[in-house]
Amino acid sequence: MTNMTEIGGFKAFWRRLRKNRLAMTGSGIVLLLVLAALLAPWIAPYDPTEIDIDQIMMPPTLQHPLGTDMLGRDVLSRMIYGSRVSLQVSFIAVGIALMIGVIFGSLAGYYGGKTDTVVMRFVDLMLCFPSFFLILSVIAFLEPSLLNIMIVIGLTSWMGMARLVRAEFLSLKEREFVLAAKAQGIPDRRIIVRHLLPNAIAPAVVSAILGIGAAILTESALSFLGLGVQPPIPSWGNILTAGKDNIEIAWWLSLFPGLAILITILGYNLLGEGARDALDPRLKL
Amino acid sequence: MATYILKRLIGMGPMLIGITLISFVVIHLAPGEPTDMQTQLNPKASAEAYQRLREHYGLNDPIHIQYWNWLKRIAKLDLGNSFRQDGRPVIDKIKEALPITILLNVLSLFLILLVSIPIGVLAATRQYSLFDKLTTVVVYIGFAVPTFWLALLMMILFGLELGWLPISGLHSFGYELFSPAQKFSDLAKHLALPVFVAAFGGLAGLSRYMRLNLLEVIRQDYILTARAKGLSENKVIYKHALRNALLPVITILGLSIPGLIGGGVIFESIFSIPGMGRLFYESVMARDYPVVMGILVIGGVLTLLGNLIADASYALADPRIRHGK
Amino acid sequence: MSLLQIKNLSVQFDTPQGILKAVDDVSFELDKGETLGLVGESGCGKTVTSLSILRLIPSPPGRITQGSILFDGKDLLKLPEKEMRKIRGSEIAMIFQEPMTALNPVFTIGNQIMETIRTHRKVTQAQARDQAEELLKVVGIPEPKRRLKSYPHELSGGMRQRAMIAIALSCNPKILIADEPTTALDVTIQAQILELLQKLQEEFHMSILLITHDLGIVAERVRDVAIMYAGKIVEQTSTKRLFENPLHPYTRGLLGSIPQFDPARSQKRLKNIPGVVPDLRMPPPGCLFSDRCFMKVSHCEQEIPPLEEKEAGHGVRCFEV
Amino acid sequence: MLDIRNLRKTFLLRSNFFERPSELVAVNNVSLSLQKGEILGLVGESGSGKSTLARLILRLLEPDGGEIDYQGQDILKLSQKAFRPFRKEIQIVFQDPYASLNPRMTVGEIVGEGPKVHKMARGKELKDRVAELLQQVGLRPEAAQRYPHEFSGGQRQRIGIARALSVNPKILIADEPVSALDVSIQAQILNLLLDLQEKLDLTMLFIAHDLRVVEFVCDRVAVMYRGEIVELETAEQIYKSPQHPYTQKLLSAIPKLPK
Repeated sequence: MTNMTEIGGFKAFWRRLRKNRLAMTGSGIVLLLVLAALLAPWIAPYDPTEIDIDQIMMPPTLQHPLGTDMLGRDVLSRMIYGSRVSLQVSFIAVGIALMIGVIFGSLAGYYGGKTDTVVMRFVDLMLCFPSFFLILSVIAFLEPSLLNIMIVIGLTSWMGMARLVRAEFLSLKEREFVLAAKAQGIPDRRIIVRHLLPNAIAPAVVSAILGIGAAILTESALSFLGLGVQPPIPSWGNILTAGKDNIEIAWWLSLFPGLAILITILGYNLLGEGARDALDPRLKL
Repeated sequence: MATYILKRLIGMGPMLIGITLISFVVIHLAPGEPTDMQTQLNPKASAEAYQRLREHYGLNDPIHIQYWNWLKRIAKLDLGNSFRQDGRPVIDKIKEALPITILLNVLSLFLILLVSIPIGVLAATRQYSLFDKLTTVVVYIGFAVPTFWLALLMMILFGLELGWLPISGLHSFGYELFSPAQKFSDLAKHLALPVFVAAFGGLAGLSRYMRLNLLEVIRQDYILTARAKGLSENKVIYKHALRNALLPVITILGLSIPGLIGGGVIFESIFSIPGMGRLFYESVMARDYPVVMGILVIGGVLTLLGNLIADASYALADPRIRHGK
Repeated sequence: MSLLQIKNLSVQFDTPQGILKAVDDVSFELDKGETLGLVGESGCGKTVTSLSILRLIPSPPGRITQGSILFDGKDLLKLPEKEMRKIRGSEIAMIFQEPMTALNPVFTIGNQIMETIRTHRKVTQAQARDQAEELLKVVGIPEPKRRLKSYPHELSGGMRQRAMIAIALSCNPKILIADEPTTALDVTIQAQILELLQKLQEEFHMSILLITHDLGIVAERVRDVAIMYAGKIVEQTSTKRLFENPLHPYTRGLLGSIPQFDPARSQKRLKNIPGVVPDLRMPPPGCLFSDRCFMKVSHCEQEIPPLEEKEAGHGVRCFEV
Repeated sequence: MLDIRNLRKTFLLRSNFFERPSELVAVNNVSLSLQKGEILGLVGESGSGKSTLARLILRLLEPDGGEIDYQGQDILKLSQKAFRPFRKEIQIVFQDPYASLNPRMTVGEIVGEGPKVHKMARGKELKDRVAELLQQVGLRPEAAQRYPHEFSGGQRQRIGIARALSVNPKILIADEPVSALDVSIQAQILNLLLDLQEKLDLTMLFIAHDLRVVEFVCDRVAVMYRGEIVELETAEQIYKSPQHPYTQKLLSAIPKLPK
């Protein structure tokens, strides 16, 4: 029961996170990615959609550090612009998931009884389906647009967070500090917002940070299957598709976007796990 | 135990209804119609033919009637016929694809358990050692690798550069003429890459989980007791700690079933393996609604069953649940 | 003759905030067939001391930095690990505060007793089972045959502690270390367990090192006592003398802190010790008790007082006594 | 001051999911009355129902039957909303000083929340009130800016007491307030509670498993066993001539210090 004892405020959290080298590496990666996405027009050496038939399928050279694709477009520039897609999709999708998860989880956990049964049955039900199947079927039948992808990924990835928040609520609401608040006549809404949520949200936030990585992966998988962002808009997934189609002649088309995805997800995972340790030092091993 | 399983089976009833409902809703909420594909592909199809087709699929009925009719057919295991040219029964297509997917997943699960448990245990018992640090790095990277990319790299390396392994399908040309031994080695070669790729993410996840879990167990009082009894360190770890650390793995395995099936979409497509994932992908792309709905339902049911098996084995393995208080 | 002799034992832990001296220069002796009480509040180092005897300090972060632990003339701190294992559970056994967590939840009671027997004795499975059943009978568990097949969670707290004692006794140890054996139990059960330990001590001719925070338990069951504060022994003598003439200000404060019924209600408040235990990662110079002490003189804050015999057989760590 | 009549509470226990739930009668027909200004002790071992009784009085749990009269009103009949003003009157101090304080609120927020929500004070006034409360329990006013984890167990228990007193209660329920603390700290907290009871003229229900503590602190003692009160007498009577066999057993089991 002492896992809450050393938590304290945000400052303490930040201090612990700062000390964690891996987590700092992770946030460095994430920061770079965000910068690349924001500054894409200024840092990309070429226009990502500019076709250059003289430079088709060039392996990496000084001129094109990551080579060019089958239309002679600069892969580095396409990847820099592609980070915009990754970032947008992952943030919004996870934001949607977090919102649904927290609302459902809090309601189920705090009120219990029938509310809890209904919500949790629904969660179980959603978990029965491979989420990629659901995403794929909806996306395939809808227009494969960025907005649709974000919404569908969000709608199919909130269940874990709902479970986490609910579990936290269930254990927290029996805690003596919550009982003390009830005994003082603190209204329900204030108890949820001031006493329960701040203590319950941490695991959900951690899972959201880790979920960003997963969302990036899902988006690139969709693009890879041709169901994601449509060319000519560049995304890491659709550069990889080009890589697959030209697997025997252009290895750089496969290698670099995959590497970018890997490093990005690594960054979020490091940051997420670091945040978990910093939020709850007891769990650190 | 028997009553428990019976109770759980009865409890699955509403869940089954839910699964069919979600499968149905997902498909029917989407714009466009199952008939679009067939009529569009055939520019000569007249309005009259289009109407006939709608009639044929019952698309003129109100949506809840359509669901009810579909449900009645599912209850008889009749999932309808594919919209594709062959027009074969959906259930037959699934029957062909399912064993392949199950084989793949069982093999990769074995690989995962076989490799990640020892890695997790070794890393935990040698916490902070070079081995621990090394596996931690590998695990972090393993977590982050996109499977489809890994599949591509593997294909480039083992298939194209080294030429050791075939990169697509399950059988070589002329498979039917092989001797049993040749058949086996041919199948093994074809499965090697897909199984490895399918297992990769799980390997990373489970070895990390195993490590953390064992470290947690080692801190428990009963491990101190075991040491105070004068047991050897091997006995302390492999008898007292491991047994407790392995229990939650059962649940994890149960929960990972949908992910395994879903993950198949990507690498089954890449390696051209005719499993559930590829069937699903192809059906989705071809708007083959009966197959899509069929796979969604079957996939959901399999997951339910998997969870039931996981819960029951957990209850069997953990005396605290088996015997109650 | 002393069976166990601990000399100048010091144990440190590395923490992120610095080195923590959990046990500092602790010496005591345990005679054959006798009971020694090691008393102190949480964090005083009594559990660390007891774990050091069996060399069960988790390392890292812990480490025994000096001292010797002589058992039957051998220095346990110098034994190779393999020899040490032969002593654990066989010559020196231990029971813990929380019997629920100290027993492995996935093995039966019988399995856990037999395991100890078969680790140290060359007996068959059947012989071990008979011995285990006998042990359960000895510790007062009804229906021993059936209970062999029980899992820990199927027993009540008191019964679990009895099972734990059966495990500890299974190889007829010379010393039993009991670390707060009754703290987690209700007071009526506590009395039964203490009674049982006393009875078994005679039957098995054991020495017992009883670790507790409760001076009341010590008063009733123990011949000699050592009081620990902040990693050091501050007072060491026979129980009788301790209660007749407590000398160290900490002991006196501790005794005053225990509520006792007084029909006349003359005493309306407890004589408490003000303040809290210092942080052992940043210990103040001088006597560690000085900032809570009513007898403090300026000297106390500069120098650490030695543990001195103020009377024959009565050691006290204080300048002012 | 507070009259409890025939209070009952039964829990459904599901020990494992193979079996049907069994009933546990936690509080069985308990009647008890608190006199103004007294300290009534409630002693019993784990599972005796003493904590459940405390939670029923505070309406943190809903009883299955019975009445609780406070100021001529059966407070069990009030809706939760109508009961809210009464919550100020009865406050509780919990056992576990680690679980009983919200780790994400500062001490000032913890102690000041009650007065703020009940609109007893605000702004500067609230700040002064918090400082006064902290001083009353022996903490420095600067403690208000810090978080619970920066304090030791005994200090946290003081914060818990300050929170309970913040709404000017008439009745204080102390549910095992010292059993998680070391003996020397235990004595500090017991003395503090006794001082405050005297100074603020509180009526107190003091719950503990340790008969030594209860006898020292309380005027009258109720002994609870398996959900029932088996004996209710003055502390002196309980000590000198316990009537119920369970009380006798409890008394004889306590380790005694030599005189």
